[in-house]
Amino acid sequence: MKKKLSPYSLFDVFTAVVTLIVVAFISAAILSILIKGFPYLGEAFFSEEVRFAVKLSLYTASISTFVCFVLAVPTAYSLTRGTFPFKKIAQIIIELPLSMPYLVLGLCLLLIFSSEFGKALRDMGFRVVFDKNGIIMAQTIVNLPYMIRLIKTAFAEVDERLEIIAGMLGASRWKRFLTITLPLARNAVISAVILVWSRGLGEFGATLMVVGATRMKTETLPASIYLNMATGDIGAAMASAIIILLISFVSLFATSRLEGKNLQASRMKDVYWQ
Amino acid sequence: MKKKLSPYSLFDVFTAVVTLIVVAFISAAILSILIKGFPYLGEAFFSEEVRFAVKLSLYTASISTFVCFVLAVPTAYSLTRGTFPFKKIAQIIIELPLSMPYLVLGLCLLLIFSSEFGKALRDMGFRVVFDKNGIIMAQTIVNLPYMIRLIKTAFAEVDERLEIIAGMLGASRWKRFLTITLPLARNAVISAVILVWSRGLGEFGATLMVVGATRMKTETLPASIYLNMATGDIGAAMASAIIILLISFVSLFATSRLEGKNLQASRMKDVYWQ
Amino acid sequence: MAVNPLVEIRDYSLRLGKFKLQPINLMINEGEIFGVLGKTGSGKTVLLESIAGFYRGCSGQIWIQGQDIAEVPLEKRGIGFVYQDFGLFPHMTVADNIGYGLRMQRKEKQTIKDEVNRMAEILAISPILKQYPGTLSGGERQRTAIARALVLNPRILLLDEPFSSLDPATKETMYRQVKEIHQLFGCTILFVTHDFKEAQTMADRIGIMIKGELKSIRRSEELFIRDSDEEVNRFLGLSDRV
Amino acid sequence: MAVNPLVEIRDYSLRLGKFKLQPINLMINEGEIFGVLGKTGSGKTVLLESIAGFYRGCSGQIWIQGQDIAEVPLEKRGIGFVYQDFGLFPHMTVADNIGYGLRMQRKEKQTIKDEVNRMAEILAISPILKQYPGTLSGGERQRTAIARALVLNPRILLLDEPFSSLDPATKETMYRQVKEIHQLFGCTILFVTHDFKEAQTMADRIGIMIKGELKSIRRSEELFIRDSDEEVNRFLGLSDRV
Amino acid sequence: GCGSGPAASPAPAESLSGKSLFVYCGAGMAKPFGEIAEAFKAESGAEVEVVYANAAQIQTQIKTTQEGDLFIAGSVEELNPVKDFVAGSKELVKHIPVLAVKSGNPLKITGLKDLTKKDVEVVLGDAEATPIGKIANKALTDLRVLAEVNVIARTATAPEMITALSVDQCDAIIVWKENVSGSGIEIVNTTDLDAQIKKIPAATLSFGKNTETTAALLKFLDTDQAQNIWAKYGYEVVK
Ligand SMILES: Nc1ncnc2c1ncn2[C@@H]1O[C@H](COP(=O)(O)OP(=O)(O)OP(=O)(O)O)[C@@H](O)[C@H]1O
Ligand SMILES: Nc1ncnc2c1ncn2[C@@H]1O[C@H](COP(=O)(O)OP(=O)(O)OP(=O)(O)O)[C@@H](O)[C@H]1O
Ligand code: MOO
Ligand SMILES: [Mg+2]
Ligand SMILES: [Mg+2]
Repeated sequence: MKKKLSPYSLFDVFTAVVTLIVVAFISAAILSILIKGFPYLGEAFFSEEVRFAVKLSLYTASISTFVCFVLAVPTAYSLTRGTFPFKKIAQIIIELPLSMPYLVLGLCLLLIFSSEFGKALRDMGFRVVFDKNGIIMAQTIVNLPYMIRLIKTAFAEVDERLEIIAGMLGASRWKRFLTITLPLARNAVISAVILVWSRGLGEFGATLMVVGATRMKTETLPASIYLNMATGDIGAAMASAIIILLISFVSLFATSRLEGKNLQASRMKDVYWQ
Repeated sequence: MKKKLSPYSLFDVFTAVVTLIVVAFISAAILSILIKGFPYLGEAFFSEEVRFAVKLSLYTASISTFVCFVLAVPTAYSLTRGTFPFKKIAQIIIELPLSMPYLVLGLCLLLIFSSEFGKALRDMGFRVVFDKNGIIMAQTIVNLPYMIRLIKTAFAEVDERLEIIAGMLGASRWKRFLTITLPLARNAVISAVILVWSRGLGEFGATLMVVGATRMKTETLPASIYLNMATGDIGAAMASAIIILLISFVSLFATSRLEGKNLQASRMKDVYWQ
Repeated sequence: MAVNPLVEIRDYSLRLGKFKLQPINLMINEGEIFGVLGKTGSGKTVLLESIAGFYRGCSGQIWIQGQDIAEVPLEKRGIGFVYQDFGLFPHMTVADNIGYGLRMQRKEKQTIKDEVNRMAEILAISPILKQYPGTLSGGERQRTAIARALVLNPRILLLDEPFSSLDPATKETMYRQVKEIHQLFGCTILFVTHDFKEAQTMADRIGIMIKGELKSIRRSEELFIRDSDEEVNRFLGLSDRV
Repeated sequence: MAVNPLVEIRDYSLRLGKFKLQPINLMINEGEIFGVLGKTGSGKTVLLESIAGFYRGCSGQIWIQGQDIAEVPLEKRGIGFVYQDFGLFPHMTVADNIGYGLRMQRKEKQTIKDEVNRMAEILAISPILKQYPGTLSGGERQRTAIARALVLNPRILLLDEPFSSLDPATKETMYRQVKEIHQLFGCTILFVTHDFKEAQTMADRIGIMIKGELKSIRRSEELFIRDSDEEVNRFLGLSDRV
Repeated sequence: GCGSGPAASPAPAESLSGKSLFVYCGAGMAKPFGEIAEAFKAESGAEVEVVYANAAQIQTQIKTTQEGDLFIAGSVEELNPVKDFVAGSKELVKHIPVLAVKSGNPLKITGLKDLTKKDVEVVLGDAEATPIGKIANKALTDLRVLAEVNVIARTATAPEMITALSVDQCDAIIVWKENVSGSGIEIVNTTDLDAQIKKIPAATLSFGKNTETTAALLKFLDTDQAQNIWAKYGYEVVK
């Protein structure tokens, strides 16, 4: 009782061909990484420095994704459902960094956290510049506007009526949000988290500006790739890139199952159509 | 008959406070750009080089967004509704570049377009390396996986049932897609286009690798910022950054009206709820 | 018996797009069952939604137990609403839909389960408790929506064509069940229907809406008594009989 | 009169989750109006959906004019379907919903407009043509769905409780209009209803479904004749009368 | 500015344990300097933290944060943007610009003049943003051939030029000698660029707080051990 491909559907053929082109293009890119990096992969696996970079990348990307999530969800909610003055301008301000080169965003962070305010923070023990925290900050400022926009779009698509109905059944606004809005926006939110985490893993434009790359201290995988490329060691750089690919592959594989589980079962799932 | 903020809703206060924090954080970043760059803005406006960079940035970002759109829409459709072998693996391959540092993606392009295939293309008049086309290519490979994932998520949320109903009313698959799926995913698609265009405007990691930064030839605004920073000219760099901010502001303002127009009017729009 | 007016509507009017709800005056007593009849598009659903406090009227007010209902936060209104299109939560099973309100009251897991099962048994939907709304038949959806509202024993029940998708036999059972619950908990019920017989069976009083106007309110035994308004007579099918 | 079987169902059975549609055998003649009665959840909608070719059965087949309907691409089936929950396109106005099928046939703009207006007049929904489905009343939605199907003059009309949200007066008008269209275009109609009177008024023959089984098929005049099956009798309310 | 840092007596082994040092180093010198830093740590026991980044980023970081003890730059010119913060600088090794072509030199390029030949496509560094680009311009201008050279692109970093040449997107580049490490590329044996040889400076920063450790490191940079490491990576020690 599965859907069946109509043998003559031009539309299907067209979309499949485009997909094939895209897959071929991206495969070529990935293949070029694999070819260049493969001979150096063994070496990279056993390098303590690379292992450190893997751990640091996973750590910072996860934390910054978490920070983005925690900030983006309430912000996205108040931008879609809330009514506060200057909402529209707040929205535009939040999205302005979307088109900023990451380098500039890094510089902004450097300026902010080198100011008196940043010095005060440092004295309180929260060091940003040249510190792990800086990596997290860099990834956060780069990704936060994305996450907010993605989740905002998702929340806007949720039928407000169901929230009202939940309210009538006794759900406080908080509960309505947790039991209706968020679950109904689930797939888009998961998608946003994956995108942001991936970008966190690959980001280094802003990071390099805020923390540079100190061996065994602030050297993430992309920073390690950057350093290797700067010293002409493309092989080692590509080996690190392969490691990112592997991490990415595993996490995409794992999350694709998460997303596939669509809770809104519909009788149309059994329908056979062309 | 507008919604009213309940005076004691803690939830609203909480989300508003988080929004405020986010806005403050991002405003600080933007402010630091404005302060540094403002004195040099006039100069930048009259610089022929900056004007060239503005045009080139707008041109390449628009073209690459268009290319991404044209490739992403059919691909996203076939990944959500299509049934072809290796669908899952195709999906993962397409998303692998999400976590690649842009530098590496640029290198991949350089390798691909320096191969026999690339040389054949060049002989046919399609030059990529060190050419404007390279900028477009760089922005495309960076953004395509994003766009595909965003649009895929949007299509997956569209109720298949409405597509079936349209089919029963005589719509071919092609028409069903154009009249039902795409319009219903409208807001998310617009969102994806804005995100990708913005990123195109700000991207330079991959671009620098593929085309370098030749003044008045392949110098986009981010490249110009990079060059100015390398010359120690932070003021001029930030002036260019302000120009990106302005472009961004105008386009976000324009598109926010586009998106706000939600066609799916509902009677709940008039409902007054807290 | 000194009955208190539980719902008090005073000169309430409303505009929605081109539709106008003409000023309405209506008192509904505690424990009463009030039926609303009317042509399609005449504003019956809007009236129910207004009583639930969904709209700020253009004029007038609606009080429930002396409170301006629109001022009460949604979750404190204590109104059970069965929506014409059910409004089930698509991401929850039937059981979770029915138990939703109880969960919001932080009832114990076991209590919720028992209550849901009891309600499901009454409405004969026990076999579908694990299904998602998307897979239900029309009548099953409707009964799920009814169960979700009834399980909370609200002081007021607003039912918008609650039995329209049910077969006659199931309808009969439903009438009995709702009346039983009404007697047990003494709740006040407003319901919309297109079925004159149903209105007479269930309601104490019946209101007739025509083009946004509540034209006539009468005791249900007197439903078919000719009115001074010709439109009401025509709606009741009394014009032909004359 | 040599009537051809337009719809031919042979030993067709189906499983959906826990629900089983028992093997069905049914022939529906060209131009016939066939009513389906049955308890809620008994499989009436599933039967209609099957005739529309939505499912591949577990056994048996369904032919329409000799074609295995499930093999025909959706857009070539020529079946008008009024869904129980209407299935209107939320992003199109009522007018665009009704005109959708005509646009797909690349009819001229003016023709489409005229046809839509004509249909809207017949169903008394002209004033709401510019509204979006989200703002409509239940009955208005239903009539929009009916108009969207009727305007294409399909050879087969599948109507799933098409008049359930309408008041008696509007229903009467609808009966007349549908019958008129039926006579004019000679289409074949299958419709589901919970209203015995409606079934008798409209249908030539009536089928009674009980728990996934098409238990009895009878001419509509003979609806209330006792059956050998006690469940059918109970459903028809005949058990009590005995 | 020349001269070495404040004089200090030779640090006995492990005498500096517990002390720390904060160094900026151009990314291009990450390998040799990283090794030197390790060696210094082992010898002195000091905690050396080296931040690697682009010269431009380092300059911004120095100006903005006003932190750090030492800046190992790609050339003396790179100290100009931060000259206000440089207390003193010391030349470490030669930074040698070279003309590089594809292995086997298919176009028979023997010197800068040959870059004007038809069909020779050249990629150079940006003339303002990169020292190596500046050098190339200067050398070509001195020979009065800059206008005739077919410069198809300018890049923002040296490694990009190497990559471009190694994937056959151009025929000749002017880069630092230590950049040329991969196969497929060879250095043209010419003296045309000898006049442009620069020195890699170690600049002491004025706000440095770890003067003792800084002095020790500067001293260590003079040892054979340090100079051998430089040599291993293709740098020539300043005699
Ligand atoms: N937000 C809105 N914008 C425009 N028109 C609206 C809106 N809400 C309701 N209407 C119109 O108000 C009228 C009354 O709607 P209502 O749903 O109350 O009708 P009803 O009496 O419940 O009809 P039915 O029996 O068909 O459900 C309808 O004509 C509807 O189109
Ligand atoms: N995809 C599915 N998965 C599980 N159960 C299903 C699915 N589709 C239908 N059912 C079940 O099949 C039964 C018959 O459904 P159907 O919609 O045909 O009932 P119906 O006779 O139209 O009832 P009603 O009068 O209430 O509309 C229902 O109990 C329903 O829950
Ligand atoms: O020291 Mo650099 O910034 O790699 O030329
Ligand atoms: Mg209604
Ligand atoms: Mg049904």
